[in-house]
Amino acid sequence: MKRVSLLVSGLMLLVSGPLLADPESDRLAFVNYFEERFPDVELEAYVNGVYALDEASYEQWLQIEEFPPYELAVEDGEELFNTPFANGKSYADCFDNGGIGIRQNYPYFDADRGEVVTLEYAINLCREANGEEPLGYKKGAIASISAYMAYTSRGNRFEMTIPDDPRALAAYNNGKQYFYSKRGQLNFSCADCHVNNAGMHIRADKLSPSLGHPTHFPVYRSKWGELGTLHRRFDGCNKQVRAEPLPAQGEDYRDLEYFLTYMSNGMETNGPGARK
Amino acid sequence: MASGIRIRAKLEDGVAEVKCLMKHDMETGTRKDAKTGELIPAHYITDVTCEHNGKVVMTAHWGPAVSKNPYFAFKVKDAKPGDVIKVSWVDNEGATDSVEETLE
Amino acid sequence: MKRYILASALVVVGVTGCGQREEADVMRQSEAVVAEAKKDAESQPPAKPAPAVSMAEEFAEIYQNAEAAARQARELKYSWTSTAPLLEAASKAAEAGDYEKAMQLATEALLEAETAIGQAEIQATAWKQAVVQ
Amino acid sequence: MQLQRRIFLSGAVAISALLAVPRALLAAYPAKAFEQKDPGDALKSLFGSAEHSPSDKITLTAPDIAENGAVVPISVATTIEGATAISVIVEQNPQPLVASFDLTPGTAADVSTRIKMGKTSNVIAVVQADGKLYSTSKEVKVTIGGCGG
Repeated sequence: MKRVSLLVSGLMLLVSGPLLADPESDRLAFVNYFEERFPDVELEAYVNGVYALDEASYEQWLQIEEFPPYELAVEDGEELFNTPFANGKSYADCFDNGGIGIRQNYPYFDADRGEVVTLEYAINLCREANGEEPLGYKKGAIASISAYMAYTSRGNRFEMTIPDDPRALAAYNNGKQYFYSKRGQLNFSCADCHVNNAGMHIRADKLSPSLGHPTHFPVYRSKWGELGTLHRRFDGCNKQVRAEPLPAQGEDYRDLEYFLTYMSNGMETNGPGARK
Repeated sequence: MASGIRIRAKLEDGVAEVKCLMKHDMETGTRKDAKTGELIPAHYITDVTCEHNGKVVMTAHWGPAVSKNPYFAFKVKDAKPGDVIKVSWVDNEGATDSVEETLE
Repeated sequence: MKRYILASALVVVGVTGCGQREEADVMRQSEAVVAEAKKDAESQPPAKPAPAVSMAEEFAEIYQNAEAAARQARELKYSWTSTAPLLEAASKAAEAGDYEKAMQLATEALLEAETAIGQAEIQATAWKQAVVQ
Repeated sequence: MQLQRRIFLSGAVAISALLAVPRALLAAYPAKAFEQKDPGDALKSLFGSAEHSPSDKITLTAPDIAENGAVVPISVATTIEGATAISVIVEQNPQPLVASFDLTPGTAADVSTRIKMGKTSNVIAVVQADGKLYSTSKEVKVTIGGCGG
């Protein structure tokens, strides 16, 4: 049985054509996969993560969203965002449109820096450019600031373009490779859980679909009892397959976010979100 | 200091539907600190008072099993635009917080 | 050589197990993999009865190899979270003079780290087959 | 209405409340009731009686399966005339009494909150009206494990 599967996947390899397809055909195939797999789920619903696939949880989630616990953090974030640095400048000076309504512009490939810049990364670049210490990347102030910036951007759509720059494509492919590579003692890739097994149970939990994953971060997880960033979640996912996580906002995780966000390109930003 | 209570009220047919979210850890006293391994002392809101134009219309008594950052929704009768709804809490350590909202 | 076989086994289980059943119990499948790896570790030749000094030396060698393999796995970004605790437990057991246990734990860590390295080598190309087409 | 129960529980507190500001009522936090390990004892401590009869005039809204036991959204509403209190009990919690709401004619008997549940349990909503207790209950399953919880 195992041999047959291997043989089949080998054959598929032969007929499936070029392996490093361009990002847009990757995205179309990705979206198509979920549309075929879950024909009853509207494409727009994927921004709600697992709640797109789980009606009973969706009902509870709506009740939580009635007055979501992240609202307190959004307020904190607004205050932090508007607090000037020691040099008198503020976050607003670092971002387009004063930082309001621009969440969907991240991540992007920065040609000058030669690397992917995510929103949280940009927040710390801003701090450092103004002589401030960088913030921790997984929770706390950076999550609150990111939540506030996302909150002001709700409903805006990701309109990512991957520039015609071999470095940008390399970053995209690095993220893609990370996404599809099995790792950890449990030998799972991101895709094993969130593509192949999306909507199925892992013990008591339903696995969320990868499509729409990056739209709603940062999230307030009831499990955390606080906000956390997308990279905090990467960290948790890696640990759950018993793989040692890589540094938050390190090159690999930023590239992963770049790939993931491209897969959800065209969808609405709706962060911050509430999750179990 | 800004209030740690967020409040929203919706007036419909003379009934105000009031929803609040209160910033509070609601520690049960049975949880251990992940780093030190020591028990985190119980710390939770015990009483929530809801006032309508200065008159107490509801008192809620809570134990530590109300969730962290508690959510509380209730309905006030005979309400009209301009009425003031006040929500305040006291916790087991004597700390308090309150917020007022004028109905529209 | 051994690590390739093990890692291939991991890959086969992983590929065939996914997405086939209505409610795949992914955890159970993976625990089978872990159990398999554990069983394999247990079947390693147990410490031979020998004087304590040579056992210490033998342990030191296994431990060094395990540590080196673990370092390599980490450099490849494929380190498992379960390996470092095994190494720690191994050196604790050795400190307490329980070399038999120490060697068993260090061997398990070595096996894990080598499997992780094999995983990295296989995934360097295998991931392409998993891409949604 | 508000004061009736107080007199029954503790006359002294109620009388002082009549004379002083309404906030004096806060002194009457039913600490003993919250400490009880048994649902019946908690009710007895709170209302003086643990006897409650099922009523279809109480609506308890709670999920069949809690997404996360730390945050279970619940609502209790009743159409029973003259309801003076609503209490929420989670049978299997170490301290079953979770919350109790004292109503007045100025409020509708309709409250919502989010509660912690240690494990699968019956949730009981108890309504006090005219000195009697009425109830309805619902089982809420709490599952643990996986990647989300």
